[in-house]
Amino acid sequence: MRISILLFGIAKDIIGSKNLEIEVNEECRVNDLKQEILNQYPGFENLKHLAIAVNNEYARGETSIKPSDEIALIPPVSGG
Amino acid sequence: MRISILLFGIAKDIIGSKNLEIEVNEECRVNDLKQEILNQYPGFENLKHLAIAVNNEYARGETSIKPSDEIALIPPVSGG
Amino acid sequence: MIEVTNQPIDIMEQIKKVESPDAGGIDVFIGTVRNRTRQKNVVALEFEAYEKMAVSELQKIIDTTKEKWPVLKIAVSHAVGRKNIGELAVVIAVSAAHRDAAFQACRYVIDTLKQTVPIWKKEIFDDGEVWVSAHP
Amino acid sequence: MIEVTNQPIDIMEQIKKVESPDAGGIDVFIGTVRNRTRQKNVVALEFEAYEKMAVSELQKIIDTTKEKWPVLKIAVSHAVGRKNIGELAVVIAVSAAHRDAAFQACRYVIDTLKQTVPIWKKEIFDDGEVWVSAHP
Repeated sequence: MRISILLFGIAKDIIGSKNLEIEVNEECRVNDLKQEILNQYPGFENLKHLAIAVNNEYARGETSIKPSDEIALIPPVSGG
Repeated sequence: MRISILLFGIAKDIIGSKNLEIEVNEECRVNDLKQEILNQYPGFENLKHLAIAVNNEYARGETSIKPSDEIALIPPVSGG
Repeated sequence: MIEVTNQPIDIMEQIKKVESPDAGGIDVFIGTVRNRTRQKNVVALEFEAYEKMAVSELQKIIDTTKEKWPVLKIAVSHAVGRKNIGELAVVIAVSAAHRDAAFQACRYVIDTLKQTVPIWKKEIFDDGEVWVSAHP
Repeated sequence: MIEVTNQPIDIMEQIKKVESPDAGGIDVFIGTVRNRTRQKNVVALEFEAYEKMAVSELQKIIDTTKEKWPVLKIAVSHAVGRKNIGELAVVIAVSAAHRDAAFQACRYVIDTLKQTVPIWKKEIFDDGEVWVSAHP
């Protein structure tokens, strides 16, 4: 299935776009998605850490993903 | 010698005036003055504590007092 | 009581949001853009937010803070966009009956905001730019 | 940077006094008149100060605070006279490069002010008045 991912901060710079479209297996969990992104974009390996948000919440690795979910990459935050 | 003392807060209420004129011995220290005030105005015995300022500084008991000093009674403070 | 805004933050507006006749103290934290960081001159900061999630994470922080301390009201305003030296990045205002709760809660909000709220800060120098905290 | 005033305190004026391009954070404490104390309804507070000594004691607190924490600027404004519910009793603003120093220093200033600065507060109730902290 095809997943659309929102990008912010350095994630946007690494991929060079505000959105990423990525093809994953039907039974895709957050950890699988993260691994697929790291495989395709090794630049993320250099980050301190990388979280994934599903529907505006930090998601655990075992969370299942549906194409209708709003998914975002959350590189290390630095507000304030 | 005659000493003039500035009064604030509850000290003003106890004595009923913004100033107190009091007669003390020539060799008067802060502790002597405080004792004289407590003798004449037993209302002060009920306070949590009573400090004396000499020339805008908290004074120690052994500090000598001159008539030209600016002296004030400092009942428990409660600013803020 | 939460705002993520590309307009200049109005400090008094945030303070007025938390005023209360029950309040004995209000603690306000104001984050301002500093001219130096790690021995380098900063020209400006650029803030980017995942706004919907930033608002919901801020709401979680406010809820947790109110469970932890007896506070009355909490207001948070965070800037997005380019901010020059001296401009405001964030304002947090907390009112409480007693000052201890106001201080502790305000400190907790800013500390937790920096850890969990999806907002990113790019430092702009004369000779380049850096996303803060991105790399180890 | 010290003021003991019978005029309404202007919060923004105090904050502007401590702004600095070197500041990353400003902590502001605002003491407001609360409607209740020890289960009684307060109508107003009346503040009285030994002004010259209050200013010099505040200056000592500011000097000590600057020795203890790396802060940039400190402003203190304390009200005298009658203040109604919600009005301002005191505003303390502290700027620092980093927020930890700003929070700790601001807290220290208000805590020490309450212990040493010759200012007295009378609580005015419907049925009487009390000088706060006077008695054990």
